[in-house]
Amino acid sequence: MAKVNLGGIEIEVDEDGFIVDPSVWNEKVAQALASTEDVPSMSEEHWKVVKYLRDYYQKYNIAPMIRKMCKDTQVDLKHMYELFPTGPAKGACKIAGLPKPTGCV
Amino acid sequence: MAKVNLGGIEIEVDEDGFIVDPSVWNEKVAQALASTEDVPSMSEEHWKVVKYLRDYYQKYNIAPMIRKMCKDTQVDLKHMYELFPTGPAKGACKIAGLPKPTGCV
Amino acid sequence: MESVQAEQRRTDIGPPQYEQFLHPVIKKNYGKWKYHEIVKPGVLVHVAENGDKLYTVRMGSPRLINVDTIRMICDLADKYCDGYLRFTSRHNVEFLLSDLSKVDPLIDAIEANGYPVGGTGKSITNIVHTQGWVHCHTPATDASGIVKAVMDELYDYFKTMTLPAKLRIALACCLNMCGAVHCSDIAILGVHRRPPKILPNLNKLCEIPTTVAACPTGAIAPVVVNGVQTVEVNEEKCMFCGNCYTMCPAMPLANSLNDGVSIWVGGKVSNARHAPMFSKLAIPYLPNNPPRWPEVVNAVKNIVEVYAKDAKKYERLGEWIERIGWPRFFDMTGIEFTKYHIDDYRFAATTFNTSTHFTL
Amino acid sequence: MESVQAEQRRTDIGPPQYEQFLHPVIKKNYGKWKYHEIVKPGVLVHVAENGDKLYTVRMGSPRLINVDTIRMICDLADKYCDGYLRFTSRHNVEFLLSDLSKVDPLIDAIEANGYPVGGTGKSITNIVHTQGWVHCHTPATDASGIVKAVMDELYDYFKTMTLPAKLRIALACCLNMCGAVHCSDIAILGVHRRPPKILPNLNKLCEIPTTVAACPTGAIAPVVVNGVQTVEVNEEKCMFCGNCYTMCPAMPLANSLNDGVSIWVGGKVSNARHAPMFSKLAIPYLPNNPPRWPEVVNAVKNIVEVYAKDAKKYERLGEWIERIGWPRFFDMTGIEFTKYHIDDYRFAATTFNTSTHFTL
Amino acid sequence: MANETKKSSTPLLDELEKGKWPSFVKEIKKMADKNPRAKDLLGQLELSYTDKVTHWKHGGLVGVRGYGGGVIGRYSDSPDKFPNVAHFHTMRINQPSGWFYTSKALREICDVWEQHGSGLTNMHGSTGDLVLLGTSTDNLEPIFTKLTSKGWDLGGSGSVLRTPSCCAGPARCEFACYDTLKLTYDLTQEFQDLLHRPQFPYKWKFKMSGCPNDCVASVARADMSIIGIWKDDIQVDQQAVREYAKNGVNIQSEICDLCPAKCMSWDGNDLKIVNKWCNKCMHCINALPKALRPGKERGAAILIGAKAPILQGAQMSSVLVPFMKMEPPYKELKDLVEKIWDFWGEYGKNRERIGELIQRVGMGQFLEALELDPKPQMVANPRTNPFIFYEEYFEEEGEEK
Amino acid sequence: MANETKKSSTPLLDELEKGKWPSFVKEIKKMADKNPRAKDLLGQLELSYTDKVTHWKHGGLVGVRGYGGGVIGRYSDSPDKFPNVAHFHTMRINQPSGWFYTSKALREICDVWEQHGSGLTNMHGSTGDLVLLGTSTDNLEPIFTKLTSKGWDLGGSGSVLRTPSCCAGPARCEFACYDTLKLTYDLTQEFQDLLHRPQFPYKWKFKMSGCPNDCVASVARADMSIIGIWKDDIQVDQQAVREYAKNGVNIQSEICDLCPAKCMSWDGNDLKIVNKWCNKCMHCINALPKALRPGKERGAAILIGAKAPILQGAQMSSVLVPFMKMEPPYKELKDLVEKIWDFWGEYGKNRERIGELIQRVGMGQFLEALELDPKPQMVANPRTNPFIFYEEYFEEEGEEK
Ligand code: SRM
Ligand code: SRM
Ligand code: SRM
Ligand code: SRM
Ligand code: SF4
Ligand code: SF4
Ligand code: SF4
Ligand code: SF4
Ligand code: SF4
Ligand code: SF4
Ligand code: SF4
Ligand code: SF4
Repeated sequence: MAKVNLGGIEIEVDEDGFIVDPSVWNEKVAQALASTEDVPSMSEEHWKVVKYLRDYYQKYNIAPMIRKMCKDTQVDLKHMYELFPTGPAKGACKIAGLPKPTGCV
Repeated sequence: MAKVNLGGIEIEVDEDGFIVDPSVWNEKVAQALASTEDVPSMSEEHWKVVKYLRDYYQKYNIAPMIRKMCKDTQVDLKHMYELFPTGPAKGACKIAGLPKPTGCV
Repeated sequence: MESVQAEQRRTDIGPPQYEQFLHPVIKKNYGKWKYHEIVKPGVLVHVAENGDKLYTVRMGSPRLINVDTIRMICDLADKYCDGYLRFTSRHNVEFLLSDLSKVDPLIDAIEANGYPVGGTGKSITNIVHTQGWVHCHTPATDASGIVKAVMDELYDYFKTMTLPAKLRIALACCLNMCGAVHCSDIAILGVHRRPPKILPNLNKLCEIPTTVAACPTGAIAPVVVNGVQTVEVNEEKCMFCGNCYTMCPAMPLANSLNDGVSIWVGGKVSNARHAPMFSKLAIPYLPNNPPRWPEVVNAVKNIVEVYAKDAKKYERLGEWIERIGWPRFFDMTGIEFTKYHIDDYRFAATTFNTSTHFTL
Repeated sequence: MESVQAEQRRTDIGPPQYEQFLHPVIKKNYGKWKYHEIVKPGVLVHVAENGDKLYTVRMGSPRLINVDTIRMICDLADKYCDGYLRFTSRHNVEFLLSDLSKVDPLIDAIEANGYPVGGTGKSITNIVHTQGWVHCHTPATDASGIVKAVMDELYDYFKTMTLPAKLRIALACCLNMCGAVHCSDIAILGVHRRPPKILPNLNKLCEIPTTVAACPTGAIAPVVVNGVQTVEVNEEKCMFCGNCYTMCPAMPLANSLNDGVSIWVGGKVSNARHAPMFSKLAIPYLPNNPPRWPEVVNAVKNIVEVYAKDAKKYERLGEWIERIGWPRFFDMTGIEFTKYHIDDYRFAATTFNTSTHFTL
Repeated sequence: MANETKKSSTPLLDELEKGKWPSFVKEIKKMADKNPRAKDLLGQLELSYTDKVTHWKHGGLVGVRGYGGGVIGRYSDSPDKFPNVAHFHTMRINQPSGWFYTSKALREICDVWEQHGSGLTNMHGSTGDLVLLGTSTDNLEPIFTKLTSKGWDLGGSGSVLRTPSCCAGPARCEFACYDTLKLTYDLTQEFQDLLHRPQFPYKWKFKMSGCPNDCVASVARADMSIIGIWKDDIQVDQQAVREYAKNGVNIQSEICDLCPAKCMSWDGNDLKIVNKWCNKCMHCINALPKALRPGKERGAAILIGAKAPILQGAQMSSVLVPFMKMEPPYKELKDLVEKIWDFWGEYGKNRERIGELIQRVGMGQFLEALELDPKPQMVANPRTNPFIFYEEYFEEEGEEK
Repeated sequence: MANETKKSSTPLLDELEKGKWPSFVKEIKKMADKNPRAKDLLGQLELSYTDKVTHWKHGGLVGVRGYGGGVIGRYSDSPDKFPNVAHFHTMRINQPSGWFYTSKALREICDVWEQHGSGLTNMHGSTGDLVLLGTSTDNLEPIFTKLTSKGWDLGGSGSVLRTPSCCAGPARCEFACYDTLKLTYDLTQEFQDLLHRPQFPYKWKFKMSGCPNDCVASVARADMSIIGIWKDDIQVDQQAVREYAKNGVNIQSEICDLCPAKCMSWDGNDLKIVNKWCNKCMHCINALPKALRPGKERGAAILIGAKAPILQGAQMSSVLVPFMKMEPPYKELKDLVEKIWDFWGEYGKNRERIGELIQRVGMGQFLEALELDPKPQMVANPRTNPFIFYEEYFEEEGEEK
């Protein structure tokens, strides 16, 4: 796996650009990841979603289902794609430093 | 339910002669119950079985299956019926002060 | 009272050897029967390879009979059958005789005593049933009473052989289903419809782990209430099977307002033509309406009559439904199809219709 | 590289409206077809109510085709069909034309390019299949390779219509079963046979709760090893479905020694005569033997040939087996019946033989 | 008021004296005149008819000395109102094979029962026992002693071998493919101890039917159903077939068309059967008993596992041994049965029928434990799901495990 | 040594160039000559043929901007050996209804793909998409932009509405009972957002077949299978039936005897159908297309829940609505579908298909939630177990709860 410079540190990422070790995540890393996902700058709303994802993951060890995520963050899906043009799974989860979503593709 | 005198105390029993409140059981009660079940006197072997039943019940809250009971006490079924002519369920469990076995009759 | 002790106490002798009870013609031709014919309703003749004949006269019985009735039957057997008789797997009486000339007098004598002769061939024979309020502790309905009311109504079907095929009815008074209720052309099944109550002395009467394990849907959980061990029932999960009560007297279900009867159809046991089949739900609930359960009687009669009119020769009830399809069965009988008919238990998915094979 | 940005970026436009792709004769007779006939293997004619005719020439395709082949097909379509063509639900190509005189030249041109014409009526048409080693991450076998080897052997059945009925073969390279493998006359299914390994970095790659929930048999439990969260697999309970790997890259199953192929028979999809049926296990395991999987090819061929010889007209493979019974199927094909054939999953009890309906 | 006739104390039950079918109420009433137990039963039953619930208390555990089964204890919940049914235990008497009796034998039972019990019976119970309905604990031993002295023994109840039962078989039926009466008697005797003294996880029922008509409904309600079948060709008397045809039987539509194996054909003269496809369903033989008979090489199919719905839904028995010769001393059968009981005793949970255990461990595992070969006859169809527990695999090094 | 011919680097795959069936190896090889991705694919595949495992890594999550699906990410596990397939993503292009194309349209796709991808395709994928096999991440946006500009859009992947597909239907088949092409197009357009942006618990597939022959295998692999049927009588042209008979079709044995409803009879002149028993199986119509046609009152049956075996065994779809008119704007259907999606969104677990959810909550509950009436057409047979969750009962006081 490749190492890339994210927010000033060399971090291992997989081919899809997901960070491999969740523990290296910090806000700077998030910001750096955001720029790879068509999110030029992280607004408050972006952070709300990203922090929600992290909290959820830390609590349950899984990423929330999308419907739940929209409900809990009060961001509807359309707007979610505006915030994260590459989508909640690829974009938001990556920025939040979660493991890459698997399964149904 | 009727009260009968078992080992000197008035004890409530059901129609089949099982004591209703397991906590009143003691060895004297057992001896008295034994005499209602064609067991004129309690030998060491009788006690072994009865105590095994009580221990098992106290541990698991259920009576053991007959096969297990024979195995654990090393008393084969034939001999069990010699010891307790009315059988392990009706005889031995009653003497041991367990709730009346239910189900499959 | 006479001295019982005088008699010898034997054990483990098993039932009497059957040969001593066999009619001489049977003994002679044991295993050598060639064919049989139904002489007329209720009368069979079995013909042996050597030409010997054995006549059987089948008498309907309420199954719950007293010793005087048994003696009456014995009298008839003595008079017409050299004392030989048997009972059938559906609780009818069969008189066995080798003399044709005695058949009709025997029938007359049976009927003079108030019992019918019939039940052979394409008829409705006796209803296999259970104890009900006469003797059991878990019934949701009575057994003998419904059987009597239904058989009164279907009496002619017992005495004739006009149906497309045999039609076998069974009744069980609770979900323990003592009988072949689950594989009957028509089954009458007692059902509870309220969750068990939990009596305060449960901890003294019941093994709690066994009680918890007894519930097929896991509705029962052990709990401690005021320091006393007991159980609680998740009513959402309870489908009133009564198995908890079987294991634990402190969880009664019987309830005069809610207990009742369900009707099932299309089961069979024989391998003739179609493999054995389970009975399927036709009517989820009819009220207990003693002494004559008119709703149940009418429901059974209606099914029998629609079947009798529409089925082809040799077609058992279940085979008929399989041909015409369930939509038409419900249509023709006027029975309502409800969500209760759709299985939601373990094998539910295997009962869904995954085809366009249906009629509209 | 040319400038991509120049082009407009549109989204959510959906597929092109189909009408623009319909042959004029189709447009004219849309919904007004009266009947069809199979002119000869691979050639259909659909006749409209007004007498208009549309010819279809069906060409076999390996499905994995390159753009030049598509262009070749387009050339043929341009030359013979005014540019109109379609693909079928089983990945064959269909040339659509209104001029009968062009049919044979078209066929010649197709075959000159190395592709066969056929697959209609009582034939073996294309094998529906999946990615295998060409593109997927979970396969237990290759897809295209086996398909090629099998179709080489069954080629004549594609080009003729000599079978009792249609025979549909499908292949899936793992238990995800991308395709109608579970309802095919003959199904070829890649199977793993070793439990997953557990890679050390599991905690970083996988959601442990999701992984645990992914196992149909509950074989996976979360554990902590040397302070690191991971999972363990109860190998007794593992039946190698691979769902854990789908969810968790750190649990690979693929194994060159143990992966292989199973064969299933008797499924169908259409409602014709018999309702749709699942495919049932015929052969639990055959080895992966690339490049030509001779064991698999022979097994399939054997089944086809026994069926072709014995079944009655219109009888699909599953209908034939239902008539002759599974004992004779195993007997006639020489396939061994093992304990693996007896279901032990959720609905197992519904698959047992509860009758004497069998042959010895 | 003066004209008021005496009011019946059982107005509801009286309704069931009406109608043509013989009345169980009459049976009870007749006995009630001379037997106080029968009288109180009537009263309590009327009460049940009034308030629509049973008035029997839960359970009851009584028996005779040395036996763990055979008696169903029963107590009234209203002993004050109905003191004569305060106890009302049932005794299950093991019926003779095929329910054949002589009047003499029956009278002896009647006499004992009239003296010591309610005088009411079930002829018979669903399992097959001759059921004596209603007596008190103190009468159990006297009844038992008297009946055994006449040659009768108790049947089963509880977690025991239940009273085996069988169809009329070779005694009265031309279709019997083995001697159901003899086998029933033999097994009952052989396993007496298991019948009287609970040592199984739950009940076990044997039912023997002489042919696939299954006149004792064994497939629906026996843990082991032993059903007579044949192996060779159906015996056909073509002349007799023609007779039937002449007498109006439509051989094509009533016989050939209904054959589930579609293996029969009729050309107006000869009835042809492709016996290798025959399902042994009995239909053609049933319909033309003068012309057709089962083959000569006879035995039985052994099916396993039927039971009522509790705990996880009803089951029918399913094929375990497609064909077994069925001749004394029935060694093959008994060996098999004992193996199964061992397995069940070892692995069965409390109140787990064998059919449930097989589902739990899987038929394949069960067969392996019994050392029986899997046979396609055992299944309606092979598995449809791909969740196969393959047992052998290669180790990385290439060695078989 | 001197005579040694050049050794192929793909000796195993070369074997698959032999034989009569068109060879996918040839397809790859031909492309390999000019396309480095195709060349490395060939190399990696040969490696898989050698060591019998895939050389694709797990997963891959790539896509185009604003979409959550439509691209399957794929990476080689041996990028050093096969750098040109280090990335090898698949793009799923939403095919036109019924897979009808013109050569012009196809050529446009080919041109884009040759430039930006491997030049290899699947025509088509099992779900129905036109599958473009193998490109790298940086090409995704360019391809997408070019294709959309030509009128093509991506298909589905992930937890979305998957690309709906349908049979030839009224375009090329006389059996079609509704317009499968139109409905497919309409639903695809209507639910674009759901197709591109995952918001379901798992995948959802629609498949439309014009008649019960089900030529898109919808019953086996669509969460909702929409199968054309008719309500009234089969249209019969007796003269045409006689023609078939004259030409050698045995109407009795090939048609009547095979009718699963046994509702047909043939007297040598007229073919009679008791339509009220007809199962709409299509057999007679299939066999005699010139003579028989579906009835005139047409629509579709809606079946629900098919899926592959993971997690709990494969399912086929089962009847949800026995008959529905199928005409634009398809309001009844769309309302139903949205209700189902709401229910599924609310109660479905992660990766739970609708068919699994229905099993979990029970069909009865599901119907109630949808406010659909239970109908006997929904079941192969009503329940056989007595474990009924009765919902209403009386309180002690006699009041309905
Ligand atoms: C006496 C009895 C056996 C016994 O040992 O007691 C018996 C006796 C005969 N049965 Fe039976 N069957 C008897 C219970 C059964 C049962 C069990 C049950 O009903 O619980 C079945 C299975 C029923 C089911 O499938 O649900 C049964 C299914 C048959 C069949 C198959 C009928 C069918 O088409 O499905 C036949 C064949 C026939 O009647 O042609 C048959 C045929 C016969 C024959 C003709 C056999 C013979 O050659 O002697 C006997 C006379 C039948 C008649 O009544 O017309 N017997 N028969 C049972 C009489 C019960 C009664 O009192 O009415
Ligand atoms: C072109 C195609 C539909 C499409 O939109 O692409 C199609 C076209 C026709 N099908 Fe089909 N079927 C097509 C896939 C199917 C499938 C799906 C599958 O195989 O995955 C089925 C269900 C198969 C199954 O049951 O497993 C299917 C089951 C039928 C049947 C029912 C046959 C049966 O007896 O079970 C008919 C009726 C018949 O052939 O008489 C039928 C009839 C037809 C007719 C005759 C309909 C018509 O009047 O035009 C068409 C020509 C059939 C032929 O090949 O002889 N079509 N047909 C598909 C061709 C696939 C191919 O390339 O070979
Ligand atoms: C008397 C009899 C009904 C009758 O009127 O004929 C009967 C009566 C009872 N059965 Fe039964 N069963 C009787 C034949 C059956 C049968 C039919 C058979 O044996 O052919 C079955 C269905 C087959 C089977 O074994 O599964 C049957 C399945 C049950 C069950 C459910 C067992 C199961 O595994 O699901 C129970 C419940 C239990 O064992 O706890 C049960 C329990 C009972 C109990 C003991 C009630 C209880 O919960 O403890 C009933 C005692 C009633 C009483 O007070 O007399 N009875 N029981 C039958 C025995 C008479 C005899 O010995 O001949
Ligand atoms: C490409 C395709 C196979 C093909 O060669 O045609 C395919 C390929 C994959 N399928 Fe599929 N499925 C494809 C049609 C199907 C079908 C058939 C259908 O749609 O008609 C099914 C069975 C029907 C169904 O939906 O249940 C199918 C059932 C699955 C499943 C099992 C789903 C289940 O509920 O059991 C998975 C596993 C998953 O979703 O995690 C799966 C997963 C996959 C994945 C994404 C692998 C994975 O585990 O993530 C495969 C990607 C392969 C690759 O690298 O390209 N694929 N998959 C088909 C899609 C092409 C297209 O869009 O046209
Ligand atoms: S069916 Fe139920 S209520 Fe009736 S006798 Fe059997 S256990 Fe008792
Ligand atoms: S009645 Fe049945 S479902 Fe209800 S709690 Fe008791 S055992 Fe469980
Ligand atoms: S069947 Fe399995 S291995 Fe094959 S393409 Fe589908 S998911 Fe991949
Ligand atoms: S392969 Fe399947 S059965 Fe085995 S552990 Fe993984 S998910 Fe469970
Ligand atoms: S089961 Fe067969 S052998 Fe026994 S009585 Fe019935 S028909 Fe005769
Ligand atoms: S016994 Fe049944 S299957 Fe065998 S030939 Fe006769 S009717 Fe056919
Ligand atoms: S499903 Fe019916 S309408 Fe559609 S192509 Fe097939 S036969 Fe024609
Ligand atoms: S469509 Fe099928 S069921 Fe209907 S009449 Fe024709 S063959 Fe019979």
